[in-house]
Amino acid sequence: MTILNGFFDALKGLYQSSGMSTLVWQNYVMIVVACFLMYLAIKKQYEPLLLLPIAFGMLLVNLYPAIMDPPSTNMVEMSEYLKTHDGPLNYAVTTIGGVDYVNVPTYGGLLYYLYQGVKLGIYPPLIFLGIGCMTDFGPLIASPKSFILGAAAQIGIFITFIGAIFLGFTQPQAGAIGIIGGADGPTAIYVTSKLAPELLGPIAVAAYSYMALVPIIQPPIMRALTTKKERSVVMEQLRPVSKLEKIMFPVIVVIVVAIALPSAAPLVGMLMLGNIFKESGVVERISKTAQNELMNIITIFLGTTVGATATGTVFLTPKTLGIIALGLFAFCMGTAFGVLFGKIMYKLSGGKVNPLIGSAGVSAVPMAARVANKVGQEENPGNFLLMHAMGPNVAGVIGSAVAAGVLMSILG
Amino acid sequence: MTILNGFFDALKGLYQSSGMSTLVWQNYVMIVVACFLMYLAIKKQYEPLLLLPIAFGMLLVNLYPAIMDPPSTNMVEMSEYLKTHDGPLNYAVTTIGGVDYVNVPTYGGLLYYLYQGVKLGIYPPLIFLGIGCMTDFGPLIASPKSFILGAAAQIGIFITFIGAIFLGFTQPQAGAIGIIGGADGPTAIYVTSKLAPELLGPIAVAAYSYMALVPIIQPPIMRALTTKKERSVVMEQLRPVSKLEKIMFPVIVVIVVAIALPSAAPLVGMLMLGNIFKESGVVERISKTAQNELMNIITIFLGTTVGATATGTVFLTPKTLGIIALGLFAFCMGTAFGVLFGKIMYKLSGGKVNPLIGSAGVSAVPMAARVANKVGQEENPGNFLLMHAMGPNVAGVIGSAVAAGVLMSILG
Amino acid sequence: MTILNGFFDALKGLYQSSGMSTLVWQNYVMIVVACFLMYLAIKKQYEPLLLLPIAFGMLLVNLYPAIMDPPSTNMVEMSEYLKTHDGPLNYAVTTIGGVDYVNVPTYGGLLYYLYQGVKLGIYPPLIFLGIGCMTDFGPLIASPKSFILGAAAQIGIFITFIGAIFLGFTQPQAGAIGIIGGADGPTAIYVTSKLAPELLGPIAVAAYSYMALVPIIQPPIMRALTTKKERSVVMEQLRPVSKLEKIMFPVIVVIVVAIALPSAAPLVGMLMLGNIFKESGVVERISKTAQNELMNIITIFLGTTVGATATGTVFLTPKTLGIIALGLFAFCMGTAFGVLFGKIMYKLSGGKVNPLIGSAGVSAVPMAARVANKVGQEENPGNFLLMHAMGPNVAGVIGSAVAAGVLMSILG
Amino acid sequence: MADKLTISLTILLTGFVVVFAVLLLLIGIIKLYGTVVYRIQTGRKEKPAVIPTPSTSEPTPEPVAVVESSADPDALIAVISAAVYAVYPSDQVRIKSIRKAPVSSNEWHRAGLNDSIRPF
Amino acid sequence: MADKLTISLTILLTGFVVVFAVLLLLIGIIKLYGTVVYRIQTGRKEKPAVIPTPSTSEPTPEPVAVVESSADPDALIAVISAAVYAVYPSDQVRIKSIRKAPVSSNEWHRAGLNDSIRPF
Amino acid sequence: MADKLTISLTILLTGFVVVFAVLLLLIGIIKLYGTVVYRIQTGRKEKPAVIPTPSTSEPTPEPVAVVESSADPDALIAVISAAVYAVYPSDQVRIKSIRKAPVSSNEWHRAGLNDSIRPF
Ligand code: NA
Ligand code: NA
Ligand code: NA
Repeated sequence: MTILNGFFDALKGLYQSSGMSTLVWQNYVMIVVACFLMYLAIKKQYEPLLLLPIAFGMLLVNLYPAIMDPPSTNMVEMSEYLKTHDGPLNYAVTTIGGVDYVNVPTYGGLLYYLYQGVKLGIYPPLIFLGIGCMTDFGPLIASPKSFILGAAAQIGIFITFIGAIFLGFTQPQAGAIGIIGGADGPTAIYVTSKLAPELLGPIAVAAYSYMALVPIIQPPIMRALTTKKERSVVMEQLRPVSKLEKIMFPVIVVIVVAIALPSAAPLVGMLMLGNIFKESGVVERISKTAQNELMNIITIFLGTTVGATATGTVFLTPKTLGIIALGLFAFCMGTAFGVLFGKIMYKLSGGKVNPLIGSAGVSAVPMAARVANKVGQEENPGNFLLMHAMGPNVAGVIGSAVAAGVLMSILG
Repeated sequence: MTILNGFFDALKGLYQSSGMSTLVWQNYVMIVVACFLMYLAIKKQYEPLLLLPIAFGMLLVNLYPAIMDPPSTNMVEMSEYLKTHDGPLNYAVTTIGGVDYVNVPTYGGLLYYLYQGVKLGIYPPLIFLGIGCMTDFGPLIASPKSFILGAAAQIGIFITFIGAIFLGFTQPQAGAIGIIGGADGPTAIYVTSKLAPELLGPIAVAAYSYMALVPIIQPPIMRALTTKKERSVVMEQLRPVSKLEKIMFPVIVVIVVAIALPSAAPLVGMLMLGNIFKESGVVERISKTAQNELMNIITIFLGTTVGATATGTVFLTPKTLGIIALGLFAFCMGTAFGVLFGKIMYKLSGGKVNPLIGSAGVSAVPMAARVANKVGQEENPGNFLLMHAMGPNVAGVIGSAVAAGVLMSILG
Repeated sequence: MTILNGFFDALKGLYQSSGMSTLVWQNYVMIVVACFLMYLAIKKQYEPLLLLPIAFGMLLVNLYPAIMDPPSTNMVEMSEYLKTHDGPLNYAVTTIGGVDYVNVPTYGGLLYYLYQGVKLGIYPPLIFLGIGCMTDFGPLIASPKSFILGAAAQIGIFITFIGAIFLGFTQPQAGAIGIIGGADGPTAIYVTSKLAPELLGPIAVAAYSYMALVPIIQPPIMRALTTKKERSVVMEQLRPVSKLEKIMFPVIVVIVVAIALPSAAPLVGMLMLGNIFKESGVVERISKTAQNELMNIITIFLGTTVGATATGTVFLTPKTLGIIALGLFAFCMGTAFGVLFGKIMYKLSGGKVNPLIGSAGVSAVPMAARVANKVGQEENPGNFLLMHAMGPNVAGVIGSAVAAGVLMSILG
Repeated sequence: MADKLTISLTILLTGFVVVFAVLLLLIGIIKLYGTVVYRIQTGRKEKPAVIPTPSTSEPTPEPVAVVESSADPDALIAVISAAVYAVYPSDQVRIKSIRKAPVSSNEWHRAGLNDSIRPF
Repeated sequence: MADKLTISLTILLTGFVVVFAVLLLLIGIIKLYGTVVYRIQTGRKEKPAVIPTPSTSEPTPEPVAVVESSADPDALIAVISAAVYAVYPSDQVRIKSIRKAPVSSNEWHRAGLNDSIRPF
Repeated sequence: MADKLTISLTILLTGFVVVFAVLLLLIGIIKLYGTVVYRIQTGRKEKPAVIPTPSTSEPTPEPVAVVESSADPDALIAVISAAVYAVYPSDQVRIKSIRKAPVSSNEWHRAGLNDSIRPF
């Protein structure tokens, strides 16, 4: 009898602590959303390396919200603690005003701990370290005027900021939303974690989704803004770039950007550290690890925990719809301004610059450069714009980081 | 003269802080135990990937116990601190009630810091992530009834719990001891770190030792409980499993288990995250890192620090002997119940199921499945049970995690 | 009008927070120093794996000093906090004397967090783990008398200590400076982080620079202290060493050293853990990760953050010049005493020991052994001293760790 | 003592029931979606090529679909061969090669995959 | 509302000006040091072999210097070939091989590099 | 000043004595167990095949056991060859191949090793 009572009590306790009695309808909706994102990541292969972990983190946090619970510490006076415990002292001791306190912890959830790398701004710069090890700035060094296109495509960020302000977002939130237009995942996550961490989930999802959709979003805008003649321009071969120039480039960029905009220093600094690893040619061993294992580990932790910020009650608000809409707007504006400045350069150069490469200025490396190449080949299959588009493309990464620095300095 | 005094004082100080004057006899016994475990790991190759780091951690902590010392912090009022220090402030500042305190730290030992990943429950789920990337659930999907065998083999956990209770262990300790019967290292360490961290050393040693001894422990029990005819059953080929089913499997399992038993969510969630990395086929890059470098790094830290919980005074108690005995009992019970339920399925299926595959339900992947295959081949060398035993084998991993969830929910 | 005002205010704010108004002349000097070190690392290939990250860290911290800022926490009473915030609680809660405080954080800089692995003494032992996986102690086991040379070369450490004391350094600082003569990067960084963290930058730069310069520093000293006849000695082939001896070696060394000098236990313990991974042959998987990916990741973090301790105001003092000079003195002394003890062994062995191998006792593995080989070949091109020099070379690593233990025990 | 007995049997009973309940639930769901997926996929194709029927008496040897290769290829190939020959008479079947099921994807998908090797 | 407009236009203006200012500064510096480096390096060599001049009418095919290979070699080779053939008449040029620019280093440097594979 | 001298010489003396004491202790222990291990292992075999005796005058070339290969195989092979030829007359010995000493293990051990590649 007692046993059956105990059994039913245990079952009741299990039921009460189970998701069946703790989850709310928003969680179930988010589970469906997460499954849909996994479908996009796997079947449609939309940036799966980030979208799949993000979606799974979203799934986990809505099945078991405590997985993101912060820890808490109860500081008990040492004398009190020792009355009820014997054996060796397992916890840290803090002395405040001469009195010893034992820090008795309640531990946080698994993803809470892994999320600290996002919250403290560690993961995005480390991913930039890996990206730096993989990026060839040669086309940009050969054609520094590409920087103009990489700057032009950032105008979308600031225009989107205006839109977000008028849709009722706070200033820091509007800055974080605008940066979606930078088309650069780590930058978006870094800025959002500093300015508006409460929006990390929707902004990360929007940023990576639109980056995956670049081949669909950009071409119509590019065709609408250019003439057939402009799209047919065959550009001159880029000059070769010496090893010395490539080694000096990251040093010069980090000096200029970090002095001008200190808040962009962690992102740009790590990007350029990675690049000097690559270009110096003397530290291949650490360069390989930075761009492979280290970056993969960080990617798993970053994706899963960023997704885990998207609990139902946070995600399922009209604001998220606003962010999704503004993000698309930001991408379109960035593309448009890139192409428009491309047209200006077309005029000024007497028709030597193909304005299509301006669209690559949004970043989304190397997808956007491939799109520029592909749209160009629609007019002239023998026209290879890829290398010329890589210049604005990598310039866009630096441009986004600079724009991020401006936003964090003014709004942070 | 002064110099010789200084010299002898220095020698005396070195001697007093050396192990020769600080270590107790238990430490020396544990050094011998650690060397014996290293012998087993290297010469007998008993789960060397875990047992070697565990043994070395045990050696280190008994040679130099301070390597596991927790740090302490002395919070000094800023004004006081600044009276005796100049130069830039190197320590964190905490403001309590408007007063600034400088956190002056005494650092902890090396393994204390690495041990935090065990204490906070981070390492075992990350190892499950890697295991998920390597596990093929195909045989289980093709034959879902294997779940019954994976459940049956967990009965040993609960029976062992009873034994532990009656041997005088507390309820949480008994739960942690029972989970040895799950035959799953990360699950055992995770549950123990939550329920009874003071037993981590002996439980980890017992769990990995018996997992290594599966080829010796299981066959006699399997032969004793089955007839020659039962052991000779040749099972039908498993149906092929489509990619879609394999992709949906981790999502479905995590939803069901995490809703039903939230405390199992970190383990099962990470296992299934790894599995969807594997089965989706679109994120090979992070899947490879999760199952190789990340898992290897975690394995080193986990093994060494779990071993380092086994200081002499903790390990050399009659309780440890009890744990060793109960662990063996748990393995035997798990195997027996797996085989017995296999016999039930043999009857119900009209002789189509070979009951030997039930023994694989204990987990110990893939060793237990190989043992089932081998014992089957003793009767009929052309009988290949490996694939059929893999079903209960991987089901046992999920079953152990579910059983762990039950124990942590009721006893935690 | 308002807009232009806002624009100029924003520009002014950006300027005031930019490096142009916050950096001091020392920072600019350090930027030049960092570029010069990068030149040495890349063009001259002076220990580039460490010197390049160190130089880049130095560059970053002098461009943007806040990248090393510690975090601070404002503990706000829960009741106060809730008055001004709604939504879920994002921060940890500490209960002091029954009152709940919300820990509102200001985050630290990126490199501050990565630097914790240096400050807490975690990175150097982990690098020793990787080194242990790569080190073959065979030549030392075959010829244990090499330990004498590995001990002799440490005398430079203690003589340099005296020099540093008389140049006005404090005792802990003098100990950290002396250890440069150990010619062992991780040991130097470990000791310095414990005894005199304020000197990490100059000491790390000195240690790695002189290690790279070993082929230039050592030969003149070696030639000056030896006769042509001594340098021409052809040594007997080393006896083969069995696998069992190689496996027992790390266990014996760690037991002896950790009992005698507990403060050397973390370094020696991890070195020997790595070595037993290598020699056991049963854990190749984790051995490979420890010596590759794990070590590479730690190398990046260690190098960059050690470099980032060298802010202009810390580095550009006469003390740094003193450290640079004393470091060179330490290397020379270590080499000299190694060779002198080599000469003693030459006499005692009746001319069987080539004194040149004594110079390898400084550590700087394997560079110093190659230098000994090369200087020997100058006299007799058919004389291969490499294997004989490897014995003192790896003995020097253990010797430096023991010397470090002495210094940390007495001065720490 | 009575306390110990109570908690013991409670845990035993609860554990047994919950573990079986959860895993039986999983069996049900997996069987269900297995059937659904199977129907959808065979509905698409004209004939179910996935499962070779041992009853057919085809005269010529034919390659057989096989499991994904894992960590231990040699052992697996042996196992697979044994399994195949156990079911098919060896004069009717010959194993030509064992390979991973190709990840179906059109050209654009493959391009996308290449891109995402550089994902940010 | 006026507030919103003010902050909006302030951010737009400041952002636009600062981003362009910084990147234009970079253009200037890179062009400058590009020129300097180019002069120094061509000053060393007798004739500038790096940039093949399309105006030369050499009768025999000659190998052409090419970009460093990256993650996607096939695509790059196609691109490179196209680029080369677009500039040179195909009967004058033939691509013999595409390789990374060799890292120049004397023997001592290489020894140093080998050493530093074991860096501590 | 006197203080400085005292601490200096104390450290010098203590450091010198302790470092030598610890390392001399290690020499003793290693020599001891080296002898023990050597005796045990040669006690097992009929003739000590490990150390080739230079005094033997075998007429035919024989392969010689060699050190484990490490990071720099070419350099090592050169070193090894030199070492071998220095001890044996080159007309009596020829190096056929240099390989790692095989890790002796029976079949079960190898199976165990394979298993533990998947260790949990
Ligand atoms: Na961008
Ligand atoms: Na199990
Ligand atoms: Na040394």
